[in-house]
Amino acid sequence: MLGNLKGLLVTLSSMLRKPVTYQYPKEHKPIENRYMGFPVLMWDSQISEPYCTGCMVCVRYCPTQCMTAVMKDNPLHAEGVSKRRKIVDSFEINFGRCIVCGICVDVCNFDAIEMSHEHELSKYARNDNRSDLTRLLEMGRKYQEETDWKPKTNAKESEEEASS
Amino acid sequence: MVDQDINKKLDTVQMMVNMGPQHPSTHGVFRMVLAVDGERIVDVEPHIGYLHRGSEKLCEGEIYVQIVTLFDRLDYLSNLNNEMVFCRAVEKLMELEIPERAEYIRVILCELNRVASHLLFIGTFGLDVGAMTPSMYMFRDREKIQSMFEAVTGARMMHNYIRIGGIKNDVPDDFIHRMKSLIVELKKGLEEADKLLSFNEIFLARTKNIGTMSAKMAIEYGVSGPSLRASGVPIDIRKDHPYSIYDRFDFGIPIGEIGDCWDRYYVRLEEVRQSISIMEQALYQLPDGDTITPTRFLLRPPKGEVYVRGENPRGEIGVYMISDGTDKPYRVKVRPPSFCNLMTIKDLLIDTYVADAVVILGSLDIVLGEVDR
Amino acid sequence: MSLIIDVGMRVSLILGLLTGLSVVVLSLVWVERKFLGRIQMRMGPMVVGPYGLLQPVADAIKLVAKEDLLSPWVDRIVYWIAPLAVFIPSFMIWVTIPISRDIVIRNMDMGLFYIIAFSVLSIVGLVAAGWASSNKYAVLGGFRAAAQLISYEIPLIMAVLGVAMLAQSLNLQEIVNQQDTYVYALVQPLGLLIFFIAGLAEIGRTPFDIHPAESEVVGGPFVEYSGAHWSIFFLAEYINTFAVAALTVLMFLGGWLLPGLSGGAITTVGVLVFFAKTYLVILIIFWFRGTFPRLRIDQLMSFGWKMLVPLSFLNIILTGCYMFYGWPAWLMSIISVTILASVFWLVSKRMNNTKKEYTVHIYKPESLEVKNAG
Amino acid sequence: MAEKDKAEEAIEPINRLDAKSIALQAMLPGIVSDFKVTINTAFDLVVVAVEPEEIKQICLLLRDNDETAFDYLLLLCVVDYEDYLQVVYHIYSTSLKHTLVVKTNVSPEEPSLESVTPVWKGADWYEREAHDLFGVSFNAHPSLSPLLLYEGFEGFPGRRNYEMPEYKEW
Repeated sequence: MLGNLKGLLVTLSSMLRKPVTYQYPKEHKPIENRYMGFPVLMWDSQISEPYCTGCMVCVRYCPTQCMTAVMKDNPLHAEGVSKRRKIVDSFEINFGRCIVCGICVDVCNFDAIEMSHEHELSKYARNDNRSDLTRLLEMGRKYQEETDWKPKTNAKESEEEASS
Repeated sequence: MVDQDINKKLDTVQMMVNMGPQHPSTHGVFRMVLAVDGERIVDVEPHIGYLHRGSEKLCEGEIYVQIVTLFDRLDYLSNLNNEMVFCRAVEKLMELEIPERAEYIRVILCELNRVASHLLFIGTFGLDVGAMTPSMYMFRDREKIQSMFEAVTGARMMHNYIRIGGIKNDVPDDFIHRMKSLIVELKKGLEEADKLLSFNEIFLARTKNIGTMSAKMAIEYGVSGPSLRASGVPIDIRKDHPYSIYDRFDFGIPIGEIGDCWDRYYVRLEEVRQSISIMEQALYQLPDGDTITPTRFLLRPPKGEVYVRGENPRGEIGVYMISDGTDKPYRVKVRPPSFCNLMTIKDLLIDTYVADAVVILGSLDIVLGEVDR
Repeated sequence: MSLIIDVGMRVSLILGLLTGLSVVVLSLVWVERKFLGRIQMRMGPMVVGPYGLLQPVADAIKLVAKEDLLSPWVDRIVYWIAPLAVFIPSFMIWVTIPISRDIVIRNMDMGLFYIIAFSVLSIVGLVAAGWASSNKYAVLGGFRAAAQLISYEIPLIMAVLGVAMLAQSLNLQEIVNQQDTYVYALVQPLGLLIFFIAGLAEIGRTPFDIHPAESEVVGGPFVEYSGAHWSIFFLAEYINTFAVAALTVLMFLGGWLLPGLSGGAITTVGVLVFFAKTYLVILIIFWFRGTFPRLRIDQLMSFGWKMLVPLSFLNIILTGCYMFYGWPAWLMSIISVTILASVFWLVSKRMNNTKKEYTVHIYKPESLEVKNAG
Repeated sequence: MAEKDKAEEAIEPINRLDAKSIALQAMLPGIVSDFKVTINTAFDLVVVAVEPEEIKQICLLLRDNDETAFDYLLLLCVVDYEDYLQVVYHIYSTSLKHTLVVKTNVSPEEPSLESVTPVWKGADWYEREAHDLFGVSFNAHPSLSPLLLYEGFEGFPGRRNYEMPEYKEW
């Protein structure tokens, strides 16, 4: 009998405490700094071109094969503005297949892809979340603005290596 | 004559009740066909395989780094423990040295994951028995753990954080501070569950002496983890064959007495306390240093085969891996703890009531993602 | 002409009762969800209306507008009649439940008898619903409901009988009026407890929600019902809950009476007092729901037959002695409390005797060295 | 063929035995002397390769012998080496805390083996799984109905020569 009474007291005491709910659509739980949302492409605002060179490393290592990338010659390199010889022509990530594992970020040599904080991407049709280069870069710029993202130094070096 | 007629009219048949795969308390897509005589269960036929994704076959076509993500999805309530056991298998084969700090962080996070898993068990077990409040309290506490994971690994469930050779990146700066306050909150929440459920007379009546599993039966079936220890068999891989740095911590193994549902429940509750104690010790001892031994991304472990055991929240997980020297394993086979624990369901259920079936199944704490792989 | 007025009067009374009960049910749904939410440290409904006040209305609209799914194997006639067979009795008992002095649709001298007689009828509806649904869970739930309701009817009636003996009347107005010096809860704490527990079992509330047990028989007799038909069951369930709370208040807690309240104010303020008391009892019912696990059907039966039935008979005998020998009221309450305490003590002692079992050992091998990090 | 050679070399013994396994390795020949076995090592475990016909007797012997007392089946696994199927039993002793690997080879055409369910009840679902995915039939098993796959599934998806059905992007 005592156990029952104890239980009643526990529920009563927690009734008097503050609820822990987040009223979801109105208020969001704060996102942690390291939160891994869907991968997006980064924008090099100094030269105004994407970091991505379309080297296909992420495509090869993706466990679910959710990406495709195509490379082209960089017109800005010909003008001498950019160090990148090659640049991404088209890039597509199917967020419907992406499992947000972060392997693409690990393998990328150019710091071009990053796990953003994007996570609320529900759409009405199945393939509406196939994101092309423009959308990815747009999301990437949003991520760059939200956080003070900087390319890693070793990536800079490898970039120089690749372009030289 | 009359008697015979009566007998004829009173001829009874057993009722076949199909429980699952869409029953609310089969914990996933488990299905059992019960033959019941009134409320009493006469026969059980368990069916699994509704979540079979062929993970082991998939492993043969993926490189080692990618397999870690597959292991995340086996037992989706204790992802880090799964990752750890696979990474240990590869590390053992390659004879990699893991930095001290990485080991500590691994252990802290794995124990935290164990706590999260057990909290979920306590909550859902309460639901199975019919109390709806414990699940809410436990989810409240588990949510804090998930936030902690989010802060450390970047993901709430599918972390891909433990890597071959160490961990993905170092913990954030305020990790120790946050962990300490988290532990205090967890302790409080656990006490609440303990008071609310453990010694409630109705709960005792529902779980005491229900689904008793003897030690002999448990060993015969290869039951492991808390379900085995509830039967009074003190087997814990962390103690018997200490892996990682578990031999550095002072912790006990909770042992049940007769192996009924209540023992299985309380062993898990007690295990949370032990895990919290391990975390406290590990946080105290946490050294500085590197967090990963650099390896090539395209790993090629030497030829050979290896069997690695680890203690998951649900029991003993084992990974049997054969490497043929290429970048993909030749064969990966997982010993899924839930799979072995679930095998006993037929023996446990016979001659109990329909209401007990739910409780017994709940007390085994299965995860169908792991049973079906 | 007078006939027309009479009939019109009655029809409007019944419709008014229906409307009033619907409003009460809507309020109960809101109260339950909010209260359970707070118990579980949630907020409960918050979106529809201020503090989610319109949530039950939204739910009702959704339920009525919902497609009524029908399995092809159901026994249609029984299937359609069953909700009514549950709803009508639970509605009918409200005809004679007074909500304040002289505010009652029909003041019957056999009021309690009528209520008890009608409330038993709803079992038929539950069993019929279970049977007609052509679903095995529903059948199991229906059987459970039958077993549970029939066996808890006995202690319920016995507890009511104790009150009737005290008041020397079956009229609820009369029973309340008798309580103006002291409420019967003081004289018969045993009867109150038995009535409350048996009432919980009657309406299938936690810890006795065995026939609709969601984790076992997924809603019991109501599995196959949807939309408006399901909502009728729902309505009946809440009306029953309210009825049990109201009867508890009327029979044991003094109804609309409040110390210091007298004269003409009783009729008007009494309504508020009655509702306040009833909602308090209902909150206790919801509190139980938020706290307790569910019993198993055989444990429920053995609890009913081995504990409640003997206790209720004891209560009757005690009341009889009290009435016959003209004991003072305080003696009666002391005896009742003693019996209650001894039952509590016996149960706790039984638990304590077996307390040894209820532990888990911590096993630590001796050869354990605590190493420190290098 | 090249793959097969790789696989053959894959089980080349590497010796990382611990004390318990060394003791077990020394003890084993005396215990299983009646049978045709080869004792080997694989990384840190002792491996006993046995003939498929004798598997049940050996398992019974290993379980009932007091010195070995393997009362706990850790894992039953089938490995497809193209030329032959290898059934691997990882067994453990709960009292003596040592582990042993028992291996036996069966032909892939009509693999059949004595069931070890009488020895360890826990082999039940493992054997059903092996029957599902690799087509190894276990004699005297209580029921070999499909466990993970549905009734009437064609082929053995665990084997390496199983052709995956064409996968279409939605």
